[in-house]
Amino acid sequence: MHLRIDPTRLTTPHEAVGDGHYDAVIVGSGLSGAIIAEQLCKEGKRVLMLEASPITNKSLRGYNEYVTNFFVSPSKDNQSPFPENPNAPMPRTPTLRKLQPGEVNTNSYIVQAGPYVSDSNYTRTLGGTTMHWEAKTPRMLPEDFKTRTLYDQGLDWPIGYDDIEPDYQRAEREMGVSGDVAALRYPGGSPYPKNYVYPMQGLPLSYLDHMVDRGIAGTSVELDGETIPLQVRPYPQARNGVPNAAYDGGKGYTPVGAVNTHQVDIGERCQGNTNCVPICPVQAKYWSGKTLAKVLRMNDELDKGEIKILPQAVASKVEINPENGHVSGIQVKVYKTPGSPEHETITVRGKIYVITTAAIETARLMLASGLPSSSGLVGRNFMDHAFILCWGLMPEICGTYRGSSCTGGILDLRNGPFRKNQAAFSVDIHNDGWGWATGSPYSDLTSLVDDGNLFGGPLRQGLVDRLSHQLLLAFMIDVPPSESNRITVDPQYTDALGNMRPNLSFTTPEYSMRGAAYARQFAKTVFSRLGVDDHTQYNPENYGYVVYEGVGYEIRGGNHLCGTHIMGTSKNNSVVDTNQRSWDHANLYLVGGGSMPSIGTANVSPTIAALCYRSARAMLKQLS
Amino acid sequence: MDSHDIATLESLEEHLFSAMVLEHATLPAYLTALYSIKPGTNQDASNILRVVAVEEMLHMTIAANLLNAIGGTVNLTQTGFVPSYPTYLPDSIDDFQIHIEAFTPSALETFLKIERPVYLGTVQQRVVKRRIPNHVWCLSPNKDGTTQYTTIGEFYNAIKESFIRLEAEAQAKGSTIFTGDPAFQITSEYYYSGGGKLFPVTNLDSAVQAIDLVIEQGEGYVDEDKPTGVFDQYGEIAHFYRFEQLRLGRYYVRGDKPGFPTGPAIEIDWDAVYLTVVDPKLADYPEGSELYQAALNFNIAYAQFLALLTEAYNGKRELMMRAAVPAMFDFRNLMNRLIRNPAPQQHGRHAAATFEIDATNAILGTAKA
Amino acid sequence: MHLRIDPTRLTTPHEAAGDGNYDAVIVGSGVSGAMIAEQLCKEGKRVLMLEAGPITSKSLRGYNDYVTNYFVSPGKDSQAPFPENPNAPMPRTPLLRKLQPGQVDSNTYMVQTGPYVTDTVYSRTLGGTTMHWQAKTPRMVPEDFKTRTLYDQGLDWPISYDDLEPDYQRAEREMGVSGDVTALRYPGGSPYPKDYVYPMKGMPPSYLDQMVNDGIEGTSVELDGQTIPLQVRPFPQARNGIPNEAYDGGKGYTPIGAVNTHQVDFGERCQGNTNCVPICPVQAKYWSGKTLAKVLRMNDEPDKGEIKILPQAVASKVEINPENGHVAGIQVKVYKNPDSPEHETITVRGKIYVITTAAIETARLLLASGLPSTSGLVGRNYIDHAYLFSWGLTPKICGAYRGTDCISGILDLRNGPFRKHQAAFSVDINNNGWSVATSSPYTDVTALVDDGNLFGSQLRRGLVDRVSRQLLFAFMIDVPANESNRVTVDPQYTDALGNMRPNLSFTTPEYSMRGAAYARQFAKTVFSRMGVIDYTQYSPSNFGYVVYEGEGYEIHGGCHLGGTHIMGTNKNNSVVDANQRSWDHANLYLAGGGSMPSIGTANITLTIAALCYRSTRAMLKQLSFETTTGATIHKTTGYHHGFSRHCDT
Amino acid sequence: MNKTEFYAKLSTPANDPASLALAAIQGDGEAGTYLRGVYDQFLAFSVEVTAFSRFDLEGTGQGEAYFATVIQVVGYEILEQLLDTFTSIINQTGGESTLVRNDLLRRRLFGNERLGPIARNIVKLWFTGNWYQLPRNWSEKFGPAPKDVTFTVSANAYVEGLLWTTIGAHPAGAKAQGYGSWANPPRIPEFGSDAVVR
Repeated sequence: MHLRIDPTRLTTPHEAVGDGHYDAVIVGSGLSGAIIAEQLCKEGKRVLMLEASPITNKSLRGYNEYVTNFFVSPSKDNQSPFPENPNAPMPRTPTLRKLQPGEVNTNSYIVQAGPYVSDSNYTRTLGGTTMHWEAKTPRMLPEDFKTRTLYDQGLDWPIGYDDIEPDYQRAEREMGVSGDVAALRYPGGSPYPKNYVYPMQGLPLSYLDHMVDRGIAGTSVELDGETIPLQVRPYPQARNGVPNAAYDGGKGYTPVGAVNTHQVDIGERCQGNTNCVPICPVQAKYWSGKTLAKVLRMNDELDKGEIKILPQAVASKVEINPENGHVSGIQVKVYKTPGSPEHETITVRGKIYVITTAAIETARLMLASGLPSSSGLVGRNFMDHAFILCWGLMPEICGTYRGSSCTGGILDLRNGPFRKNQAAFSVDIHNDGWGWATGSPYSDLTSLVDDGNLFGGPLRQGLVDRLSHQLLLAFMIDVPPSESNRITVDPQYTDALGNMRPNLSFTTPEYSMRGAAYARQFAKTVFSRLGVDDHTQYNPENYGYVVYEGVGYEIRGGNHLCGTHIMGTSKNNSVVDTNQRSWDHANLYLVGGGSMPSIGTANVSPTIAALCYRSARAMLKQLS
Repeated sequence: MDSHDIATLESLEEHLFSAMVLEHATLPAYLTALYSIKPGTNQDASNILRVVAVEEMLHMTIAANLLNAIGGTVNLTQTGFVPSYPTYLPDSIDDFQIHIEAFTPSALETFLKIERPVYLGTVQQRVVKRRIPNHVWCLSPNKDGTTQYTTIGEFYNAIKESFIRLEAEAQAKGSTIFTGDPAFQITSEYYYSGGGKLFPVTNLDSAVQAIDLVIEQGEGYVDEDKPTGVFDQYGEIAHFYRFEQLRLGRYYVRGDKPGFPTGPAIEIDWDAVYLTVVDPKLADYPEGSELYQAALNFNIAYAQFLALLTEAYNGKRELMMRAAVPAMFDFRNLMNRLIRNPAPQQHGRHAAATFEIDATNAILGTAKA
Repeated sequence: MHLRIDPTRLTTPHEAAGDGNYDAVIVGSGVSGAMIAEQLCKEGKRVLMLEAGPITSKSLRGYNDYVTNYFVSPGKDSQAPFPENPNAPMPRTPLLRKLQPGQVDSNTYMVQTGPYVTDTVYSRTLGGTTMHWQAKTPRMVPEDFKTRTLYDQGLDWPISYDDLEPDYQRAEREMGVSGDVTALRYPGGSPYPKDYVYPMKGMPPSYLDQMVNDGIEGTSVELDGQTIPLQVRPFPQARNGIPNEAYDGGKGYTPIGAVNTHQVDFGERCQGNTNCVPICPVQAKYWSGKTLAKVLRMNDEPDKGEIKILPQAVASKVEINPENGHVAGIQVKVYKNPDSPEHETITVRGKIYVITTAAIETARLLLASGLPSTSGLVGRNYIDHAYLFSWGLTPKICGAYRGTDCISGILDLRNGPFRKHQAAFSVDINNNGWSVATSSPYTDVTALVDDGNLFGSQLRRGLVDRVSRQLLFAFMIDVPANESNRVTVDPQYTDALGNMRPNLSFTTPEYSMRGAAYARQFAKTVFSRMGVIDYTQYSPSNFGYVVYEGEGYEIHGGCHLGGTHIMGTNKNNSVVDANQRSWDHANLYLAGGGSMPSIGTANITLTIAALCYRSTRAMLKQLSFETTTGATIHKTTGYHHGFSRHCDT
Repeated sequence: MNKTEFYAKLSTPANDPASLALAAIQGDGEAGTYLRGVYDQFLAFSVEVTAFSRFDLEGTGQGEAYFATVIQVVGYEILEQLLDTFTSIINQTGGESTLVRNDLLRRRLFGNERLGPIARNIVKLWFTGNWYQLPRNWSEKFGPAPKDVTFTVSANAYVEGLLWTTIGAHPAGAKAQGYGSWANPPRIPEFGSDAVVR
């Protein structure tokens, strides 16, 4: 696939300010920004897109530099491919530490006011967090949209699953999802329309998945009097696989490979690099550059619209016309180079404004602009999945460290009457061993050499014994919204450009901790069925350590940032309407996970993408 | 009908098998050049070599589809399927040899010759008489090998015409030459990539479409009414122009005229290459050494791979994905390992895979006996 | 051996308070109490011994009850054999927890004011801590007596090694030490007299010891520019082995077996029960009951003295005659039974008073009596060895869990010029696996079953892999005296009888931590020479967790309590003189580890025992002086010279 | 170039250590012969301690880079001492069983306070492509090495980590094994029979 961001598509501060003809100003080039730009341009609209980072890495070579950055980084954390940029900083896990009660950690970009420290992060670069997302694309369940009504927990959405279902299909086409609908009979019945298939066939389950399935298929657990049979099922994934001939009424599907400035044939099928997070080296995984490439191609077509991209442009303030409450412009700081805070401040204008900078940055921008909204809910109800990890050694060699990060999981506890009492969860079976929990395989190697005093043959045998048996279950636990989990800003904490940094106060709610405690027990049950040697250990020194009912757990963030500008039925109970349009500012759309009033047990990107189609229709209506 | 036309179904089958031999014969050369590039360097050249090699595999599979479509038998394990290097390929201007060698300027020139489009030459006749040593395999319309096709394009054109003629003859008799089992057709889902370039050959239309794809990907767009374009109708760039980008140091972009690319610059670091023994033989490596054993193991693995492919082309197409594709990824590692090892007593040159498949089979046969 | 504590040897509160004829009142029945009683009775003196615990377990059956208690205790800590007794409580490890800065843990008997929490324990029962001691009996090295002079660290003793040497020999005979003098060429030269041999031959090194030695013999480490060759050497042990015919100028030695109310032939040689701590099931290990048995036998001999033992008698206050500062009596709370605080308070009197209740209780009693001494040093300079463990799995099966807890160790770093900079240590090779560090093998079994999900033959294989290859080095690290490490009392913390409990403030000095950090490195070096897989892990939530130079360690106590009433050259720099006699109270002896101004890298019991011989000579001299001069130290009703015999045969 | 020049050039940041090492061991004359000998010893030692054949080690293409890395970080003298010790152990145990040799390697090399951490770091280099910072007590005792921080030798060193080969897997992000390959059991290469079951 051809992605050409040639100089004529990049604009300058001067030009951007002078051009009064933009239909839409979109802040951000991630998933939401790209899809909305594509939908608008397709209908002939002119779009100005602001991207906070430099756009130098637009070719395959640039992409490969990210891969190299990752290879040479000994820490290999999620953000390691992406260079430091003090003008548009991002959260990075290695800067975290445990907080003492009352302590505030201001060393990390997100000021963490505790009590819980979140290691969630997002990426401020072209492509946004789609650069390092895992690309698992389960849909939310119909019940997730009405948890208040059904389970007396969290908040109901103002729309139902059926309202969003067709948009899920659109998102799945755009992102190129491989999946097996038949394998995904969720508890509560299949949420798919009859005869629906994903664009591509499901990715094969890993050898490890099969081994786990052999151990648990046919067994069940009892929960709140309900018997829940267990099974390993494949996740749908936005990763290229084998096209499904039955897709689209038999029309089939053509995968979109790597994007580049010139032709390159790669990425049309996942090769199993086991590196979805932080970066897929062959671009078999969807990232928003693939959608942007389509938008850029439209520039050459007569009946299509046009996009201009302004790089190194950090939105600093949303300006409001006091008379009608409309947004009159967005103040932008455009810096010269990442190495220097030198910048000019401009104001760009369009008919509508779309902010797509993910839940934390969007709330940060609104709050920094003095716009907490009528309901006062901007920044509040921050949500992120709580992950707990359980790990051990399988009794036989299970071939860990091969295949995409996660191909299968246990989805049977995503829904059920038990959700009245405890949070539901989805279980990922990790193909990349204990890496997330312990820093494996490097930590194992160094401990076998330095502590185990092994070398030569015994070392090789030790590595096989220690690594090829690794199993890690990651429990993605539902976290209901809570107003006191929130993002704020504080003038004492700013970045290099003087923009206020986000401050986060967060506690994992008791409801989710109950789910976490059950998850630990569930893992023990599954481990005993598999004969797994349980190596799970939670370290009180870890920043995510939480004690619940006398037992310690490590809770990790899921990078599934939601809920800081939730949608609802009125300006008093929410920030945006069902089209993600601000109640207070009629020409402003806040698009992204922040609009979601609940996250259930689904990775949030497919839902965010689906919402974009809904919003784009409303925008087009408003513009016409 | 000329004497060198393909008159019978049997002859067409032989030609299609030759097509598989031909498409495969370039692979050892492309792969060796590709893996001789030191990792992390010459990314543009690597990408181009990789894409071309993958497409040669695709072409071989298309030839298998064509052969299977008319009920022929694919057998990659027969003696002579893998030529002995250096080997010859026809060219309109002069003969040239294909070597197994590292990525060097002369290797690049060879690659350009392999993929050189028809129109650039002054081809008037389909076959020529060349002096080619007896043991050397060549594209010949007749079994005795006295004459050879002038170019690869002419070879494929002959095949295309034969398909058209033989099918017309069969249709006239109320039958068809497309009698092969459709379940033997390899389609995209069984192949390495999901690009949708592999489709089943079940009738004349699909057969012609398949042959055109091979010609276009190799040499460029050959419609005689139009000047040959750098990009084909799908926006794909032909192999020749891909390699020419390396020679000219710049990428083609849409709208560029042949010879005048305007895209981003390409730089080649000719020093960032492991110089390998040219056309290596097992005999070049000390017998009993780890190196010798590894080179032999490679050949054994490759022979097994060809046997596996043969099975895949003969109805067990799920083997493509399950076994043949992982094997390809394995060869990358095995070849890399060989290439990074210096070859003793070879003037500082590095080792490489020898692709002596027939010889290996002979050794294995002896061992068994 | 016959140990008979028949009812006539036990006395009553009434009788004890009424009897004015005791030459000595000895508080405690442990190693010091027993040895001093033996030495005094041998010279015809009358002794009243107070024991805080009940004395029901005086027969072999009673001893075996302790063994049973241990077997059925899932915790299997050092005090597990000994029943809870709120009237005379003792420290117990399972109660400990990590302290936050400024926090005080008063849930344990010993109130821990931190910052460091010690798991050191002592036993308040007949036999004292000899009930659970490990019975390793290395001598202190001569340099340990003058560390201030030689290394500018800690305190010098007022006496030298040579002064104490003959008493070491006496103690070794009494305790029945098996050892191999030739194997013990300590750094700095052999401290033994020429031709000296131990009563019994050295214990054979364990298979594990030999395996460690194969890994290190012939290798060395570099420390402060000095090259120190390494070797595994057997420790001398107060445990019955093969008598050495060369002992005592060729007279040989007869081991003393189990003590009992009736004859039993048992315990004359160690069987390798691997349970020295907390209790040797066959009494092959010395405990003070063996000495007490001798004392009790003396009651039957006309020219020997007499002992009376008052059980369930908790010394509560040392009463002072304000005129001359002499001790006038000891107030004792005698309880009826351990379950009830009901008690009567009596005062017992003698010519001299000997307090042998180990460093913590002795200091506690003096401080509770309002007697901090002129120097103010009572309770101060509390010393205990800092133990650091390093553990791992040997590459081959090494047969852990066999043999005595520890037979051998690496003694090459007990002394050297490096002691100017960092603490010396002695390394124990533990034959009982990782138990002291991880509570193996129980934790291994539960981990393999509960976490490892193993059963059947895989479980058995897992146990062999995990348990039979366990190696643990216990580093016993020198801790110099430091006045701020101290025992205090606080009226808000009392026991069931209303006695104030000891409070402990303790930090491991930097000098010792430097030794600990080196010990950890040393372990890694030795492990890499042996190919041992290092499993050492220090848990930040452990009560003994200490961070030193950015690295965490777990420091454990050694139950080697020293320094709360140190001896010195005058009343201003010490509590007792070189004979363990109080500077302030002329008829008061404080005997035990508390008198030691340094502990070096030797288990302290042997040195404590040796000091007893020195002190009893002084006591006998003091008693005979009083007898010959007719001077009386104090008057009590019913006091009369001589004594009546209470023989029942 | 002789070893002094080689070491000096390695200290210049602009020079690529791997190419320098390659040039050094391919050099002419006595110096070249000498350095080739040291490099041969380095590989022989690496074969012994990784249980990968020399062919496998050279097959990573990282030998020169690792050789240069060790010299660059801790200097020449210590590497020579290590290799001489290794050679003397091998000479001493010619014909003896692996167990006997391993005992000596442990006692004299891995258990040597100065050489042990370096020997272990060479093992780790081959398996991960990472140089790991030496233990602090090592630097305190033998002097700090200015370049002694944890780093990945190069992107390709990461990719060529033998860790992955050992377990029949591949480094995350590279050397993918192909679509669906993860559904098959791993193929774990066999190696010498001297491995003991742990």
